[in-house]
Amino acid sequence: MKAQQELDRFEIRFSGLGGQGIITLGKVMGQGLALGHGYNVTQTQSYGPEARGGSSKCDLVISSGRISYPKAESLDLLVALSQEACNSYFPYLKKGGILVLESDLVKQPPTNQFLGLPFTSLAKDKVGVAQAMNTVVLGALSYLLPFINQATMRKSLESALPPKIRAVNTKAFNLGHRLAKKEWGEDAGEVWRVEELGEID
Amino acid sequence: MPRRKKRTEIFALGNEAVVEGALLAGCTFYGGYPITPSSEIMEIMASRLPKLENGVFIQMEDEIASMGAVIGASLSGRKAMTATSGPGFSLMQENLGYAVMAETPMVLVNVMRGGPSTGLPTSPAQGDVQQARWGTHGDHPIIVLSASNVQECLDMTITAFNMAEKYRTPVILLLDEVTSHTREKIEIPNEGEFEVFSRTVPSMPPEWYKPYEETVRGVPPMPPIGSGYRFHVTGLTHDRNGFPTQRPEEVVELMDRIHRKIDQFFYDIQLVDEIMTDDCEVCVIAYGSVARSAELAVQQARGNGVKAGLLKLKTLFPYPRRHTEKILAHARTLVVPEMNMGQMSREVKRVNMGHASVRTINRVDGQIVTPSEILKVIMQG
Amino acid sequence: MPKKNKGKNKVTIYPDWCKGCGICVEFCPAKVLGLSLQGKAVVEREEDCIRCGFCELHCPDFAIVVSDKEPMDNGLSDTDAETAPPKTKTGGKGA
Amino acid sequence: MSKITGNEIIHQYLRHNKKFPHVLCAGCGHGIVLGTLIRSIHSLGIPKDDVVVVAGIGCSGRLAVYVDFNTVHTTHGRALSFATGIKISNPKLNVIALMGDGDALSIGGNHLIHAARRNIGVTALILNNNIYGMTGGQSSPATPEGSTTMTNPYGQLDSSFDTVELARGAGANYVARGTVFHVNRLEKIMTEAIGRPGFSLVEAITPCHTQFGRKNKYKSPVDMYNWLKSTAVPLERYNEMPEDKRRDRMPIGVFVDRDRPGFEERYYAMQQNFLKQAAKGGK
Repeated sequence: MKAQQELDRFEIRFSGLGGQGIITLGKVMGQGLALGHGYNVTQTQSYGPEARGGSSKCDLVISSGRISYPKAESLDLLVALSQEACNSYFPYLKKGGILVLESDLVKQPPTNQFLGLPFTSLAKDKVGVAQAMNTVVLGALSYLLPFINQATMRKSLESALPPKIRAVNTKAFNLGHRLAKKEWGEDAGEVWRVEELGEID
Repeated sequence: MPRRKKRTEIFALGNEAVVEGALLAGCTFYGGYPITPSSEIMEIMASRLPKLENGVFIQMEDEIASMGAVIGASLSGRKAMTATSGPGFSLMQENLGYAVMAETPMVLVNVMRGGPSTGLPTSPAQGDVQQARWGTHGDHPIIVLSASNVQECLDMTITAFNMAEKYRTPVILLLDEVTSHTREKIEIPNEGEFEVFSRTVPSMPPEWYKPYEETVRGVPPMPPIGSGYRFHVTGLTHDRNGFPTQRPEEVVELMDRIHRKIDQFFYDIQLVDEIMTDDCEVCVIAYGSVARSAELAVQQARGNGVKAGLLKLKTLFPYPRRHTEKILAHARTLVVPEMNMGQMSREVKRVNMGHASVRTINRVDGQIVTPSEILKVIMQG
Repeated sequence: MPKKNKGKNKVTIYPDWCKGCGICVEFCPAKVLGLSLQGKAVVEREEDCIRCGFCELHCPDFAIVVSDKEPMDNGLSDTDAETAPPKTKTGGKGA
Repeated sequence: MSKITGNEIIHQYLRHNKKFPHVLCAGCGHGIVLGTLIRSIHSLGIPKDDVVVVAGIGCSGRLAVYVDFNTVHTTHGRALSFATGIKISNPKLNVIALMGDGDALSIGGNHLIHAARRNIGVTALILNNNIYGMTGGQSSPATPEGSTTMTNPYGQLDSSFDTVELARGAGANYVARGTVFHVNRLEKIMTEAIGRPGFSLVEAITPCHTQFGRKNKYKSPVDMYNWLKSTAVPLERYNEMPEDKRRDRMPIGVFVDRDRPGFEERYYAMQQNFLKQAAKGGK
């Protein structure tokens, strides 16, 4: 069981292509962190034509205290699901921040310090639904981020989805979590672990 | 002391919070026309209102018609609202003036985006501030509120309805794209934890009723159409009976009253948050999402040993003069960051009258003013 | 609606409301009405009124009322009364 | 006691604290339309409290102030949008939108077609005098081609709107045209229009000799009424006329008569369904 930890402005950016479910991903994760974990969270996004086929991005700011400025300025975590997104937003990654990418779609990573998984093909081949790719990412991040409790996040995910697609997404979530643990190693995300405050229920 | 019932928490968009606030305030009518970035308000209303007893949602053919329908609904006794953004707000100005003249309570939410014209549909701006104040023609009083975070979207929408009903006037709630498209955790207050004001209705026999009669508060009671009080509503300057008049003494009486009904309640209408302003030497005056950047900047400045404070405006108009004057007693610099070329800073300068130096930070590139930009100016003193 | 009960009708014109447009005068089939020198409609030949209703319906100012000739208190109509009510001579084309 | 008829009925519906005669020119047909409207409402037995007259701007807009109903004098062209808000808010009210031709067809054209499409239960009463009268005689969308106005000193170049066809195409439930010369017919269609569900439209041809007639060889009100008398033909007769005879004649009568439920009826039916479902779910 992971412990609840004090956070002071933890900034995540999800970025990629329109249609990858990036905003839903941010929304579900934000909701899980805000309502399930009790953090203050702001989620903002880019709207408009970009959301239909162009690039898409969605920011989360997570904090134990009040969040004043709601946008992400220097990223602790950048999730890049396309080459273009990776190129545009990598400069905003904080020193010591982590880059997570879609290893099939980002062929030229700007650094060799990254964590990658072929999320799209995993969703297509192992879950059977390509659209569940964003949930695979959510599962992987729930493993990576030391302040996310897997069970709580999964519960939050399930509550946010209509019954019809719930089972598929649970499967995708678990797959992401499992593979992240396997591929990224036990101590991935260790940089963000701070002193324990108590357990998350 | 009775244990307070736990409030429901939701993770909501600013626009969603507006809907929650409106429904808590008793809104039963939404008439609108979709426009980015306010459309979610309309979409959520479209799914919620028809399922409520007595809730009415209607999509009108344009923003002009939306205002017409909202005023019509309000005259019929409903708490009514619409929401729009820049170009739509421009189209609403004509009937907004009608609502002022006919003293029709209503709430107009304008989610500001980059302008002029179609401008930047998906980017934030604060360029409609002076339009909200002076957009409709003729001298008129108006109440303009704003919100800087999602919880405030809910709270200020309730406040907007209360003020509209209390003062029989249209109330504009100015949001910006950042605030309305941010998702945050908010608490939905339980019934009884917030004020809900509904307009006063006449109690005298219909034949004694004068629709625009002088009252103590300057706000005449207002019956719903069809309730037995038959009277004339017009956008023409009218006498106490509601009939058009051009007699100077009757014209001035009307103009006096519609201004006075707002002016004498400044203490109730002008809302601000004073953050570390008690001893501040540099005071940031901000509103909307920029106030969030300002708050961070002020905290950082304090950390650097600068006595900074933030006056967060929740009421933009009538401009909170007395709050500003209080700060002017000790502040030597006022910093006004805005996502426009300097619209609120005009008000600040007007009130300041040379007491302090007023520094403006203006951005019109579709980006929010960042905390570091504000901090830089604060640190310059 | 035309009721041809000639002689039993009373035509009243409110001179304050009449603007003298002349519609009633022009289109009255029985030529009951005329225009006074002040430019207002006046009743000239009430007894010829066939109560077609045209003047009343077409008066834009609601200034004409055509009604039954009210019987007098004694049960007689005013044509039967000894002293007929004073006829408004103010008007009439010839006056 | 004699039965109250004619203008005595009208007098009961006028506001006694308003100054009469009204502001309109001598011979203006608008007064006749107002009278006709009052008689229609009287014959339908609708209480004054349940009638809302929503007027636009212009000569027609000034009528609302004189009648003892709930009256709303709105902005130019927007009467139908206000009326829509009132009707959907309180469907028991009989809402009549009183508009001029410039009001309804030009600035308010969009509201007109959408009110018809939506089939909102409002009666649109368009007082067509072919001109902007109150502002001094500028041409309106109903100004006949070739006629002269202040803004068309060399003759109107564009053709005028056929209000009836416009409303039919937009989906109005009931569309009729009458003139102030043919008052009984006008009263009949107005009564029908108010009684119909959904959106109904009555175009009342009411001449303006002051602004239109003066410049177009109708010097007096009487000339204009004679023009109406000779131009208007009942629809049935008009349909039998050969094509070449139809020119310069104007059909009057009922052009569309459907009884599809109004928007408000459909809306509240939907709402009732939701509420029933919710009540069932609750049990």
